[in-house]
Amino acid sequence: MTDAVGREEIVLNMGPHHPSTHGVLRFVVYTDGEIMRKAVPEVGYLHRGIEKLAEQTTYTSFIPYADRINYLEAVFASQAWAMAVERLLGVEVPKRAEVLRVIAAELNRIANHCIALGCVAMDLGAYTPFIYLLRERETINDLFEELCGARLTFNYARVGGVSHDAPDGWLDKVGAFVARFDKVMAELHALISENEILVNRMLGVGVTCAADAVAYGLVGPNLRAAGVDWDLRRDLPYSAYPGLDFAVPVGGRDGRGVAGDCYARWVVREEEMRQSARLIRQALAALPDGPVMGELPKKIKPPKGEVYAAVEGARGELGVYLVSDGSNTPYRAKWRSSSFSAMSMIELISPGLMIADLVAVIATLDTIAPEVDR
Amino acid sequence: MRPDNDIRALVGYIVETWELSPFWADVAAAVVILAVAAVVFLAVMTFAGVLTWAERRVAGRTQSRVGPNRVGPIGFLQWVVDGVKLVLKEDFVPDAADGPLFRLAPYLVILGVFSAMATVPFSQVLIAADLDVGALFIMAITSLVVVGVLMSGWASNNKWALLGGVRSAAQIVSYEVPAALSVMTIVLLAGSLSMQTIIGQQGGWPWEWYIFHSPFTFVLFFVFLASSIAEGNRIPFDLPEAESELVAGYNTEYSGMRWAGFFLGEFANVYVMSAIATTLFFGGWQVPGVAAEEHGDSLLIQGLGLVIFLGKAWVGCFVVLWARWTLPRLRVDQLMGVCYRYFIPIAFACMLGVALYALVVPAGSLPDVAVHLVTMAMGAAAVVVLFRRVGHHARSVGDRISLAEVLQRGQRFEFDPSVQLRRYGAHRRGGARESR
Amino acid sequence: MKEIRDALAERLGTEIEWHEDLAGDPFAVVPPGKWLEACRAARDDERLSFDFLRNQTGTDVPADEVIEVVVHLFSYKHRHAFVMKTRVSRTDPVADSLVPVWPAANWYEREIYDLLGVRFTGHPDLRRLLLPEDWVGHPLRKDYARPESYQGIPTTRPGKEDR
Amino acid sequence: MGSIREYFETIARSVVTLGDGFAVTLSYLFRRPNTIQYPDRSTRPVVAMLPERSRGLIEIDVTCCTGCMLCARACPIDVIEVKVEKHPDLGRMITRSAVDWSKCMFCGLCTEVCETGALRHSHEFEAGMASPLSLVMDFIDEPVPIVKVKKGEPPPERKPLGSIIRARLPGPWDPPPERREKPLPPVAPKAAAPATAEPKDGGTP
Repeated sequence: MTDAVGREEIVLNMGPHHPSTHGVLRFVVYTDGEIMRKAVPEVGYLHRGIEKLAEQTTYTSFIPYADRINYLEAVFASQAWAMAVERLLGVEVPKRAEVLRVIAAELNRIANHCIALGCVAMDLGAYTPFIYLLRERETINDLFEELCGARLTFNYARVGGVSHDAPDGWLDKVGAFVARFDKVMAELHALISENEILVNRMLGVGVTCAADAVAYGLVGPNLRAAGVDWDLRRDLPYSAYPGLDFAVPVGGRDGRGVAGDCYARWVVREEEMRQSARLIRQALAALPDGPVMGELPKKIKPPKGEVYAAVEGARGELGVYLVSDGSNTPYRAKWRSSSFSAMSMIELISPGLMIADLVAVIATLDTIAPEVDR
Repeated sequence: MRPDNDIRALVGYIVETWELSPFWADVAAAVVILAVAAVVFLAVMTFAGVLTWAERRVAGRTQSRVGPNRVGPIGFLQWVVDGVKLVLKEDFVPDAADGPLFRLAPYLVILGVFSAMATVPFSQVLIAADLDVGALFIMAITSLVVVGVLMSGWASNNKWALLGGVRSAAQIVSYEVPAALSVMTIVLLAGSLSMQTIIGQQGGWPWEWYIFHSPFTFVLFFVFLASSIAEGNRIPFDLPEAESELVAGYNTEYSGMRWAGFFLGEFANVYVMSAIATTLFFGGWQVPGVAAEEHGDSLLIQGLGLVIFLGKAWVGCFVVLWARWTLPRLRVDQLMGVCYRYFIPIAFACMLGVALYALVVPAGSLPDVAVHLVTMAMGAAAVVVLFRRVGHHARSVGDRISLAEVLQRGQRFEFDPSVQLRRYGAHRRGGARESR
Repeated sequence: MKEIRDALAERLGTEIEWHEDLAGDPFAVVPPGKWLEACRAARDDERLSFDFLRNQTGTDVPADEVIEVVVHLFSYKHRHAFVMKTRVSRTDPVADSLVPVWPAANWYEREIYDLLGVRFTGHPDLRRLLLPEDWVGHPLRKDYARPESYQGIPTTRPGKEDR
Repeated sequence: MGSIREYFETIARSVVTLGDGFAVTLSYLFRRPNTIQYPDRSTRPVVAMLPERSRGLIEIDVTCCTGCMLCARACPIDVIEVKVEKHPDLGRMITRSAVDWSKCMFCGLCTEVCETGALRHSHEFEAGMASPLSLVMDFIDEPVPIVKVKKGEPPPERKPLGSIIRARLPGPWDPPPERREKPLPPVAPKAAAPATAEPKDGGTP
């Protein structure tokens, strides 16, 4: 649209093939020069129809698909699916399997936050932190490869337990990794977290107040950064979390800036990585002996009914609404993902931002395309 | 009149020995100028090429990876191979682009950067043109780069390129001011614009360099370094070609040899920048212990001067590369804000400081030398703190993380409270800033 | 769960169908006419205060010729959850939009419209979210036949027979 | 006055935080890089470095496959194809045992179902091919009789992991082989079996 003086508004197509849209997403950005009037996200490029596929596979053979809903949080997705089916079947999961799931989940959370923080730093111009965090992530991938054989989509949780027990020597390696982890976080913190340029790029940018966050359904680190003290692992405890204690970082409390801005999201994620390392230490100490798989009926045919099972994923609540009609294939499976609601908020946050800020907001909200489109 | 010891001396010598008629003297002058221009152009092209290899090595090593090490002894010929690849690549012109402008832009950038080498003194004799207004010439000619970048941004008819071009125009022009101020302060100290005289005024030993002349020039060096990094469009000021925001900024539509023009222009700019910094602040080709005058006769001292100059220039380049792989990128409004709120006031204050200092303290007296030594001690202290911190980081995480090694050392996995995150800005930042 | 249902029923004045005989979570069924009113009550009522729309789903049930719109609510204040459903006819599915109550419903409803074809009255900008604008049909319906090709691109993958 | 103090405080904070960042990157110059320079300069072949459970390309050891086709059913995307046909004399024979590596997602569900362990994940991963069709790996050249495993008896000895794949892997630029179902061997003529041959197998074709 042109205004009185005849100046035209630039309509920029940021994506679907753009260096800083994580995955295949497109933003139609209406700007005049740098300041943005509005950014409208266009999604659907990565829609694989996983929910339709769920209606054609059996309950166990859907787990590889669950991993691919969000390949950075594979353990959480398969854990949520397994919990849903277990609640329908009424199967009791042995304690050792629960603790192994917690260890795998927290390792996966650290790996995911490595990518999240690394991408934020890289999108704001600093390439080196991304490489250091990738080095840590490689170690975690090696640990997972020893545990279950895969490096990204693990297919580790099963209905009723986990697929493999920890190989011998693996638990010590996890302990060694976690022992070193605080020093690595201290080094990352020294390199970039308090870097004046990075902090100023994120202070007061893309602020989501607590009321907006709840109204738009933000979850996980984005919600905690907005000031709402809510974490499924502590407030609706599931799996082996009741026995473990850890602190839940909330935005705007320490450090600089306002609750809900990009820097609060960075500080919350960084602190969460350290807390995950603490959780793994306690889980390693509390790992009981025993079987790794509960008793399961020969054929998994959950009774008719529906269940909503949610897990505190790395990006927040990752839940599955599973409807079963008694046959061995699910009747309907709807996945609730955090990037979906975070992406729907971009239109609210974006007016007034600059293009460089939009890049920072997308990176700190940690939205990822497969989870939005499923 | 200073003995002119650059091309004019060379041409004069040739005309004398061969007793050329005026016409042939002009031809000889033209040939000599072209030859010297070719030599300088090739020299700086090789420096820029080696700099691309050095950047990828420094990037590799700072990121705990290896960097190019396959082509040549330690990957040293990587840039030759890259050059061949770029020549072979197809450099098409988008049909909606503004053809002539699109083709002219890289040459303007290269012209702007390489012509600055005319007055860079490699050694007491080795200088293409020892102009009396050397420093002013460099400041003027390097702003040709703005025209080239803006032209490429506009001509490629691409929204990203346009944004990149406009950003670079604002950035380079506004960072000319602090750079010019710091150069002017050094000229004030040296008393002449000619680069050879500026070096001549400084001595060989570090405390005779202008950087340690007084705390003001010490701060001024960092202002000059930062603003010339900004002029070279390098991180943390690389807004015009911000990969993560503007796809590739002004050179989005370029490919092949034209893109190589911008690429070499950028790295040659880094080299020119550190060469000028060496001349102004680090005493150029001065050999410690040898006065500037005795350089003329012996070849050895000339060679030594050249080596010292190149060494200092390469250390300057390393600092620029090192900054690229450590710092994030500023936003456009912050970029302007930092320039107007921090760099220009500091540059003015340092200039006043230097002027007052020159007024109050007579040159060469005891307090003057004391101030030099104090500034040098300040610089040395900064370096010591840096390396102590480097040692701490190197030991804390260690290098190759093989978990087996960690296991053998029997490291238990309790929570290590000693590792605390150093929170600099723990205080709240004066209430909630207005949300953007 | 029961007291939530009773509070809601009392607030709405009509009886709410309640199912807890099936496996998994019990849920309440609200007639389509009362859908927006029930959701508004769920959010504003002091005893319920469901401020977090956890999930909104559409399920196609051809057996009873109906499409269910399911809402999972959660309250951060009272820390309790609740599941509510409404059934709209399958041939001409229309339901009230919940965007005035929870802005989060905006994209959920666009996705349900896109994949199941339920039109939501009062939705600010109801258009397809995931599939291309000119896609025909709603894939998540049980009787959905996959088109052979979309704008010339075949949608079948070389199967086993020619491997 | 507060803003003057904050002005210098910002400068001081910038110098300290940026300086710390510089120290970290400089410290990496004095450390050994982490890169394993695959493929030519790694200390030992990467395939040997992989842990024991690593899920690489699928490998079917036909000498101990019982033809139960549990794996084909367990695979979510129908990537494994096993076909067993009855041969009058030689009994049930496997005529088709193939895995389409180009579509396999290495999820490991098939290996968990296989009772005799004939189908396993090898640690091989270097199967770069010119055309995806040559990624359809056929594990038999001619029909092979299935193996009968009595209850409780250990399954037959399996070949070393990855050896089958390394033996059968075509070159990346070879044309994709023509893979069709292997026809059953012709039924051996009854060699004028004496009329008194056992009348009970009346069902000879």
